[in-house]
Amino acid sequence: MSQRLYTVIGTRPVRHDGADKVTGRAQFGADIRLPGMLYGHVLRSPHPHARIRRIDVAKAEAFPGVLAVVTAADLPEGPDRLLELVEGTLPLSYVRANVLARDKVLYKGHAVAAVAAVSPHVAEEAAALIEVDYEPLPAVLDVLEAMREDAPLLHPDLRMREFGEPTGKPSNVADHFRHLLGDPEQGFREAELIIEREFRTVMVHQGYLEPQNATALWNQDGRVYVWTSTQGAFSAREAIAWVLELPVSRLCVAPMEVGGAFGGKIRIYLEPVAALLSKKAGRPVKIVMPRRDVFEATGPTPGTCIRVRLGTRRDGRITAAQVWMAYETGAFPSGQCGFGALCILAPYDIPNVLIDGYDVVVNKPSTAPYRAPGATQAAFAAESVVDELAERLGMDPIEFRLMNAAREGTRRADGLKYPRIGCVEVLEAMRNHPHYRAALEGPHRGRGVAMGYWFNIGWYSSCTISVNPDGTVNLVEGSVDLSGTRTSIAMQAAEALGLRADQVHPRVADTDSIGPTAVTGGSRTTFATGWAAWEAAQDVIRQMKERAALLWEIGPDQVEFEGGVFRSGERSMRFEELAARLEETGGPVVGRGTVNPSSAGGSFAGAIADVEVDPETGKVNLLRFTSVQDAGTAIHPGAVEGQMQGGSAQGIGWALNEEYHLSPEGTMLNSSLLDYREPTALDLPPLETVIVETPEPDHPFGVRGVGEANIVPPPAAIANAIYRAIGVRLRRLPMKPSAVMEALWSKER
Amino acid sequence: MPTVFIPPALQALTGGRASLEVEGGTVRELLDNLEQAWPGLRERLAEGDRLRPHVRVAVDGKVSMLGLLERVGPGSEVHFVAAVSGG
Amino acid sequence: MKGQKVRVRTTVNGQPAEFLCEPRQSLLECLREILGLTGAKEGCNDGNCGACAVILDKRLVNSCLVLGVEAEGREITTIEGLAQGSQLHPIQRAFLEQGAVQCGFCTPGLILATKALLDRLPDPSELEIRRWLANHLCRCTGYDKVVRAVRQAAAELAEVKA
Amino acid sequence: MKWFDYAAPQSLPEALELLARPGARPLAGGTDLLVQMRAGQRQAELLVDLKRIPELNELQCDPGRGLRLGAAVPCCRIYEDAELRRRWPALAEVAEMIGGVPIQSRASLGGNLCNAAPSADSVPVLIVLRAACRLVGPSGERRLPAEDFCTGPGQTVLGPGELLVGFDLPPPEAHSGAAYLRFTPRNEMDIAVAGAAAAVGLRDGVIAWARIALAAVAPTPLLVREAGEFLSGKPANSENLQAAAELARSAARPITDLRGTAEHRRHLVGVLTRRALEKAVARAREVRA
Repeated sequence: MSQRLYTVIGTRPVRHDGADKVTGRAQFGADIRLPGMLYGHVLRSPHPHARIRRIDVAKAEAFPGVLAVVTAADLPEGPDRLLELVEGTLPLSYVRANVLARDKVLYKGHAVAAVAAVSPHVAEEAAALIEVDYEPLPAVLDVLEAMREDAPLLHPDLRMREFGEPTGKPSNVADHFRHLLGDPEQGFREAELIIEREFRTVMVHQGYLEPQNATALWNQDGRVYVWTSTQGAFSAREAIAWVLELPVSRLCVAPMEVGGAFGGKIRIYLEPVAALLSKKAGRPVKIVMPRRDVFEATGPTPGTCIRVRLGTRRDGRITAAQVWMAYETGAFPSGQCGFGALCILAPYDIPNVLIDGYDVVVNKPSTAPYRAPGATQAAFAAESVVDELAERLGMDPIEFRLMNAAREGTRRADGLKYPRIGCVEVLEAMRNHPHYRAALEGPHRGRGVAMGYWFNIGWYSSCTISVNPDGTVNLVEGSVDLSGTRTSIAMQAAEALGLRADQVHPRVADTDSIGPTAVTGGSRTTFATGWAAWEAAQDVIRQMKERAALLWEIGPDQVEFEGGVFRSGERSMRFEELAARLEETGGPVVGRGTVNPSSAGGSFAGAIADVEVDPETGKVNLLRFTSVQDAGTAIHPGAVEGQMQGGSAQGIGWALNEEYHLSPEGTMLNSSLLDYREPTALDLPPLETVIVETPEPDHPFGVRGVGEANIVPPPAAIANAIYRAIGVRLRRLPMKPSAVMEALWSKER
Repeated sequence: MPTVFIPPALQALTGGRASLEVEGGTVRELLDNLEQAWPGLRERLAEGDRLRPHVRVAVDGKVSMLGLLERVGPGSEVHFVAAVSGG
Repeated sequence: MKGQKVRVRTTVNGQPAEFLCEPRQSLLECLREILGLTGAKEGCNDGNCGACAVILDKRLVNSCLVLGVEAEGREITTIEGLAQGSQLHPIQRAFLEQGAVQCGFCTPGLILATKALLDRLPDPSELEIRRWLANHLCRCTGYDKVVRAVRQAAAELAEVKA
Repeated sequence: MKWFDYAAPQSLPEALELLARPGARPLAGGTDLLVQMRAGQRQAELLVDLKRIPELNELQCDPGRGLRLGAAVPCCRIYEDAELRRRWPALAEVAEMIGGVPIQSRASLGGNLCNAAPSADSVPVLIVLRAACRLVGPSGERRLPAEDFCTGPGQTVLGPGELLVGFDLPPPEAHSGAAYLRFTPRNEMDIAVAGAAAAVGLRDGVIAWARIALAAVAPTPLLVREAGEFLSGKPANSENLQAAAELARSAARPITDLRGTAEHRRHLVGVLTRRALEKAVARAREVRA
């Protein structure tokens, strides 16, 4: 580990936000209680696709205890424009329509109206009195169906974009893009073994425990205060401002503790509704989404159809790859197929590649990112075919991957050359791990491996560090803390300032109190905001050097700083000592750091899975699981392990039992945490982790984001393990017991 | 001279060429010079002095946040890629 | 009777607590919205996630499936009642030291479940721990460090008793 | 949830008087009822809390008379009772399967039976253990075997104002054993895709009698008489157990729904019945003090 290089980095301090969380004092969005606060309830469409002819809210407004009712008519309707939001580039009219449906509902659960009342029960009863006159329309639910010429159209105005250029053709295909590298046809001619397979995955949900919530106060001075569970206060502020047609400065968004998000809390849902209700009622309004609505009306991840064709020479060298991948984006075109395309072949050096990707709208909730969005479905396909090739060539699955592994200088599918990456190091760590070497005896047992990648992003962050007289510092940042980043960022500031982690007091600020900071997502926060903290620390050190120079009556450039001590020749002063004398040497010292790094180094993650399958019931029992991931430099190893274990658990759930089970008409039948089967403590073995460290070339401490790549390999690793256990290749997720039985029965036939 | 890689969809505008060597010290200059040789290419990638909404430019493998303003070295490689975010 | 709130007298975290509530308000809603004890969380409101767990007369229950009026004359322990003064309970400390807390939304339920478990089974096996905690979903940690935290707390509490 | 009133009677007569009112419903653990009321599947204007009525909360194990179990006794008291666990292990095991620990602190077997879900886990066990249900209502008391209690999904024989007071289980015979196995994709917090309960009585190594009941494969929990009768008088070898399992499989009438396919359920009935019989036979052979 990086223990030797650093003093704070590589240690495991208790998280700064820990005490509040174990005592129940931590403030999540739903915990807010403001004087005069009302409770909101959203009425949602029972139809997956219908025209709204009329909405009559009179009875609801007259219901005792109701103070406001809103529909899309209460939303401003300025000129439409294309917005570049975190969730993608899409028209403002689409963003508004997902908050409150105007003339059409596009998925079962689509918000239609909302009520604010003195209690949640009254609001719910009143909402049931709103009369909506729907004209049901035929719904399209399958990605391949939706691509057909004769499929019912969700958006008459949607023109298919072909390679970024509107084609003028009305279609459910929102986008078709292509990556081309080398000469695929020639590559396949050189191949001596070619395998092509089709894979299907079903819509799944991030499964966070805390439902979406928002509290809003439309103040009498015209400013709008919003408290919400979001991954990005500034990205939320921007989206709310567009929807309400307000200048961003009129909004103050305060990010609360987030009870799990994993990509599902980037988009706004309730915030504009609560604001409109508050404006009408003249009082703050809190809305908390029931669990059923979290499943039916937020942003699950796309179901997919992916075809992978790989060609190799007899010696195992992959010569060509062709991929066709269609992702359902749900009701609105915020697609993730492009991200999947960047990751699907990422672990490999393949000279000839052709990828065609399609984002296709269907009558389901508009999909949102889910931890390395689009990459897990893609790896399930590619890593299964890679495993089949290795077996046909009689090669060890890791050796085969090592032979074709991507290295520095390898070109990705989109043509970019990889900078320094840790793909080989991760594969070698997997091969050398006791788990991979351990014997696995017994019937119907098998071991599988798979690789995963997430490219990570940089983007902008702001941070300030102010020095306290007692030698500690206050660190204020704009990054919402999903995965312990208050601590991982404080540790980077402490390392730079020569302090202990507990001498840095981190605080996540609202949009009035810190410079703009991009969303917490793309595994960027420990990387980019940590870098901003390092910059702010350099600013503090520079100012403190001037104070030491003043005291020692020398020039600032003659003062050195190292390990928390200012030095010049024989004289030295610890950080704490100098901090106590700031007032007399010129007043407060506040360091400022802002960064906007171009792309961050990506992270590779591998998985090893041992399974035992009960051939009589089809149940897959996970015996052992190991996650191996490149963290560049693990700032807080415990937090990194936590990310690897959490992502692995989600990948395992995705592989085995999680799915959106829809009725033929398009209604979700399992929208509860009983029938949407996330793994319980009894469904997972201990999750072993191995952290590999190949430092990121640009970051001051070599950090690589680790939040997402770990969810990518588990489904493929488990599919490959099931094959070695019972000799059947499962190419559809989830690999639930009934699916395994059907595969066994068809094998017997 | 820097090398500019042409996205597959736009190679029809460059006579099927996948990459071109072009004079220029910033992405803007490269695009202006490319437009001379291959008319119609610039407006597929940029609108006025900004890249098109979902387009980003990568210089030497790093996706830039500066768009047309990004500096380019003599030996640099320049790619035009889709904007990405994450979960 | 219709529309008449009910007076409920209980003991919460060792202190008498009295409140008025409608019969349809769950104990979870009463704790959070009336008594201001927001440590118990609503994750699903139908007994499937365990984030609302409290201890009712020595029994671990999902407070979303208990009516406020059913708490009349009963003793309730919530997460806010575990620490003694400024000292964290050994279970709370173990959860922090083992890195068993990430977002913290499931943490109150898991900690109270651990207390109820260790009160009944002072030295539980890994399997017993996982079965006992299975009603409490966590989406961040994958449960591994939670199990280690329970083992650490069990060991510490055993020492305290010895 | 719509408004309702609440009452917590201390005696059975008081409860019956309250239950006679329009829109009155009994409330034991509430772990099914409150969920269904919130989802609008069931309505009530008055909830009558049963948890303070002695008769519904008693648990008495008596070697001679067997087990008297109140309808409102929560699962946790069932599996924590050492005497009950020793004599009726299958009952203790099923009480430990329902939901999770916080659910088991409240959920009762009476509630499980009155909810009458085809997938109810405890009902097949009550059936094979020959539990008798004690009902009381406006027209007095009556008893009926557990297998006759459910009449359809969510429907029971309970008349208006009638209340399930509890169960009487006969004392287990020497050389008898029972077991319940269910199949769920998750290891906990799940609803049975299929379930099979089996009880056997051995006499000098041969099966004297057997009872087999299934969960989640018919509109109600299903006692498969012919499968049990087939085994009586036969040695407890794998062929006979497999044959009995086949009979159970052919008696099943599973449907396809969000939790499982009919084909998978029918297959599982065969597997689970055989395994439950094997476990019941093993328990019957154990010599218990």
